[in-house]
Amino acid sequence: MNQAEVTKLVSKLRIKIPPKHRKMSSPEGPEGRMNKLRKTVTGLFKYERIELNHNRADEARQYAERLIAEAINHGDCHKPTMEMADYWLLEKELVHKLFKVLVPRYENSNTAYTRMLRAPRPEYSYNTEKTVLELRGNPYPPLHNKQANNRQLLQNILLDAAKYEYRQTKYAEMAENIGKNEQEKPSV
Amino acid sequence: MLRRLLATNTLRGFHTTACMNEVRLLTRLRVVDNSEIGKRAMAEGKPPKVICVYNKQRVGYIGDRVMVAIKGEKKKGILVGLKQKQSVRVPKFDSNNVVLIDDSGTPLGTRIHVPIPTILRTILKQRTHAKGADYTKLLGIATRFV
Amino acid sequence: MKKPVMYLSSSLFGKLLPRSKRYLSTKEAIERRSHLFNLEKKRQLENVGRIEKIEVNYKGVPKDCTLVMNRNISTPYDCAKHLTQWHTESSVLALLDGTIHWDMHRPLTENCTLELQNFTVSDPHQVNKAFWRSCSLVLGACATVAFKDTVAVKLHSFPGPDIRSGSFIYDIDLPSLPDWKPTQQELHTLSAEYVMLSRKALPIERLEVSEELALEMFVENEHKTKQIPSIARSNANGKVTLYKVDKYVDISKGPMISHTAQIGKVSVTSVHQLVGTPESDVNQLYRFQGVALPTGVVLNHFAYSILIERAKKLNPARSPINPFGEPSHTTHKENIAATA
Amino acid sequence: MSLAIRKCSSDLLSITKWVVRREYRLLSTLPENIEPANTDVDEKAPRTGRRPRLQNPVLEYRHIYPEFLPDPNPKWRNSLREKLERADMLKRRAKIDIPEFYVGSILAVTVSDPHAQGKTNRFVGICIDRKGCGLRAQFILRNVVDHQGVEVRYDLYDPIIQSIQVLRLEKRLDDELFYLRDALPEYSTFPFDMDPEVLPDGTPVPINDVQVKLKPRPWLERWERQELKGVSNIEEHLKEKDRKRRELRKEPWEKYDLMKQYRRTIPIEEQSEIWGEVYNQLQQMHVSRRKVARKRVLATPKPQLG
Repeated sequence: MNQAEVTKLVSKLRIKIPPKHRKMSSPEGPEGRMNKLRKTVTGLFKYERIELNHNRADEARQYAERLIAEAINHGDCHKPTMEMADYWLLEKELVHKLFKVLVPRYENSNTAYTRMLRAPRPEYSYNTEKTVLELRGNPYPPLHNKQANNRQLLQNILLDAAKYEYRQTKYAEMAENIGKNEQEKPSV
Repeated sequence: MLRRLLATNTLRGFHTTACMNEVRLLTRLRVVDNSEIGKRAMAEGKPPKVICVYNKQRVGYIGDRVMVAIKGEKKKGILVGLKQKQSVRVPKFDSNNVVLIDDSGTPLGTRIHVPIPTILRTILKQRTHAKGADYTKLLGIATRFV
Repeated sequence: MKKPVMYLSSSLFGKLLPRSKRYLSTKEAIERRSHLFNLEKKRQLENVGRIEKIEVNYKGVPKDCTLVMNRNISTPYDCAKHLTQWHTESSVLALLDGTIHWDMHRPLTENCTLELQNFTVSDPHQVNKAFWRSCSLVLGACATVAFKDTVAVKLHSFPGPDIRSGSFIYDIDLPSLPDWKPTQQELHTLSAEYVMLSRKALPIERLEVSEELALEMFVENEHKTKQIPSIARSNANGKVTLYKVDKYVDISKGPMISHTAQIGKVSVTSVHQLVGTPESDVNQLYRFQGVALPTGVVLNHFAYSILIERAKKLNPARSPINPFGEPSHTTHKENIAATA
Repeated sequence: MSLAIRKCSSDLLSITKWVVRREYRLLSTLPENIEPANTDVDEKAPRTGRRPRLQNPVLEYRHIYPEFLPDPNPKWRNSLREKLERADMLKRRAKIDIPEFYVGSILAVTVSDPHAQGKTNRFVGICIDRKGCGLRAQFILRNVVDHQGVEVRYDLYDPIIQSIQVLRLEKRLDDELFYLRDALPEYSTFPFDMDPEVLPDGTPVPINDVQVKLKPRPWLERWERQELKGVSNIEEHLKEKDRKRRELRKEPWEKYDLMKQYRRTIPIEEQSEIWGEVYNQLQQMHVSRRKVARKRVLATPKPQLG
């Protein structure tokens, strides 16, 4: 049983955090891992939507969330936070983007700052799970189909019609049974 | 360079964990009473070596009887303080301390010049039997308990 | 306008057809039809003459823009090619000026606004109809290719798309098979044939031709030749609209989807016999039925099995040879009993 | 028997010393040299252009009562057990006064000891480590008695403990002081009859910035690699090889590992929940204890007068 560290205060992330970090095999060891993740986080902040392997996406997502949370908590005049942003964002104009664009965007949000969606796996590819990682509120069109409940979609029309037909047959059966019972009753 | 270092570390040619500081065979001890032989051995920089621990585990715990080789002689002693990690409320010392005794349990010296743990009172009383050696004499020459 | 057509067709007759007996095997007929289709398409393109530019205002993702295209040459598909690959692959229909649904492969005629519609637009009614219609079209092509050369396959027609009926259909005349009931294996083969056709991602081309040429193309198919005059009459300009998938040409009003790869999960579920009235000149037809879903629609196998079970029942669409008799299940049974 | 008498006399002495209140600071800097307790929190408040999120003042309790926070490892989290443990801890705190103390503070712990002659045992020493959470919170005291270094580990919520007294409330430059084991003995020598020093109300906890001198090698650990602030002469004992190794072993990226930090801490939201649960009782206990202490300060001079 270890004591929780109390020197730093962090705000709770709104995403699921695995109990342990991923090692992300790299010949340079933990430093190489961090360099990989830095690149990914920089890419995410630059392009706002990237597609990559699941493991790396999930790992980078946590760091991106933490970085935004730190920026929101401390603002741009806090030196350690600035150093942190300087380390994580390899392109320095992104530091301005973080504090001037992303912080106002997420300041009052109640959800996670990023979104991770599974991407379709290309056929005949290695068994790597692909993932799309994006910042919420990005300017691109939405990825997920919100209209799954649209009754006009072809599959929904087909299923509704099948449901309707099934009900009709059931009603017919019930009506028949009632008729039969009534026929039987007088004889009994 | 770093990679080479890591490689040697993963080969595990040597221990990288902290040592347990246990008292076992050939451990050097510190004599803390004022017996003549003990004082001389410590002064010469030849502290006694454990050559037998009288218990089943062969690892000495507090209050255990040990045989030590000191200045070419075999002497018995009692462990009165250990470097090893101790349970709660039992003091841990910076050195492994021993008090030399003879076969009947009588200490060779007349004073112990370091504090000894109070739990030794109970342990030594338990170890003392009417017919065997009387270890509680050791408690009498102690100057301070912690 | 008419002259070259006559010239072409007459020259072809000399090469391909014994004039007296116009007997063609199914394969030869298909080849000839597709050849004629291609020639006519080429001719129509050459007839465009001087290239004029039109402005197409594109509306939608990623951003609205204006494209300058060629009148009577550029299609909405070409516009999509200017945007992204995703647009070319997923667009099903084009919506011109917010009202007219236009085929992806039909040349644009004048300045317009353009929206590309896929299966997930908010009101996919027209898109679904086009999809169902195209499924019927491809079913006809698939049935033509599936039989051996010894079996003559004469396509009759398919009714307008009715998705709520649960299956798309094609009524086909198989004169050499008077009493054929397909086994499960044969249905599987038909489905496999269908899937192979749809996997090829073939574009569905559109062409408007004159009545005469249409008659020439479908010369060996007496059902179609009978239908063509009425179709031409019903059209305002007296033309017949043809669609071509791979080598198979068929008549339909359209519009159709962009290419066959947009048909995702598909199965040919059943073949039913339709028996005509004594007055009609066709005794019996086979009604091929199937069910399909667009690409990208994920439906679990249980729900899909329900759809398949439903598609196995005889589709209640009106029979072309027995228009007043309800082709319901009971009559069908009687028919079987009568033949047996 | 002589031992018992000596002990009694030393107790008497300590009482008189309490009255006299002699300054007894061998190693520490003067108490006037007070630094702000939490520089990290204080400095960011006034300077920021963008106002940082309003922080709950209750959260400051995390420094005083760190054992109320659970282990951040999700493997061992269990909200019900944590809640029960907190209730038990409060019950125990109602029984005895467990004062505020930090690593580096000098404590006197009295336990009832069945092995000791007077049935109680008092140990004075500097707290070199605090660890564990909940009812298993522990601390280690270190002292040098008769030129022999002694360390005792205590459970904070041990029912055998009779009293814990803070003789000198201060912090050191490091979070753990295990290097005192390898330091010269005077840095961890504290007399058993040391009298408690009272800090005026409201002053922040002073930080003792004394830098200890290590004994020559061999050492128990590789102190040179740990970036210790409280050691002055570490470079004297190093060879070129050690310096090279230290450079190779450095992990400068570690402080940027945001998730590592996150996995070691309890987030603000959870903390405020916990502190909200225990705040009232802790506050009440603190206030009542202060009243009692004031009364005692007023009352103690009397025996001397009479």
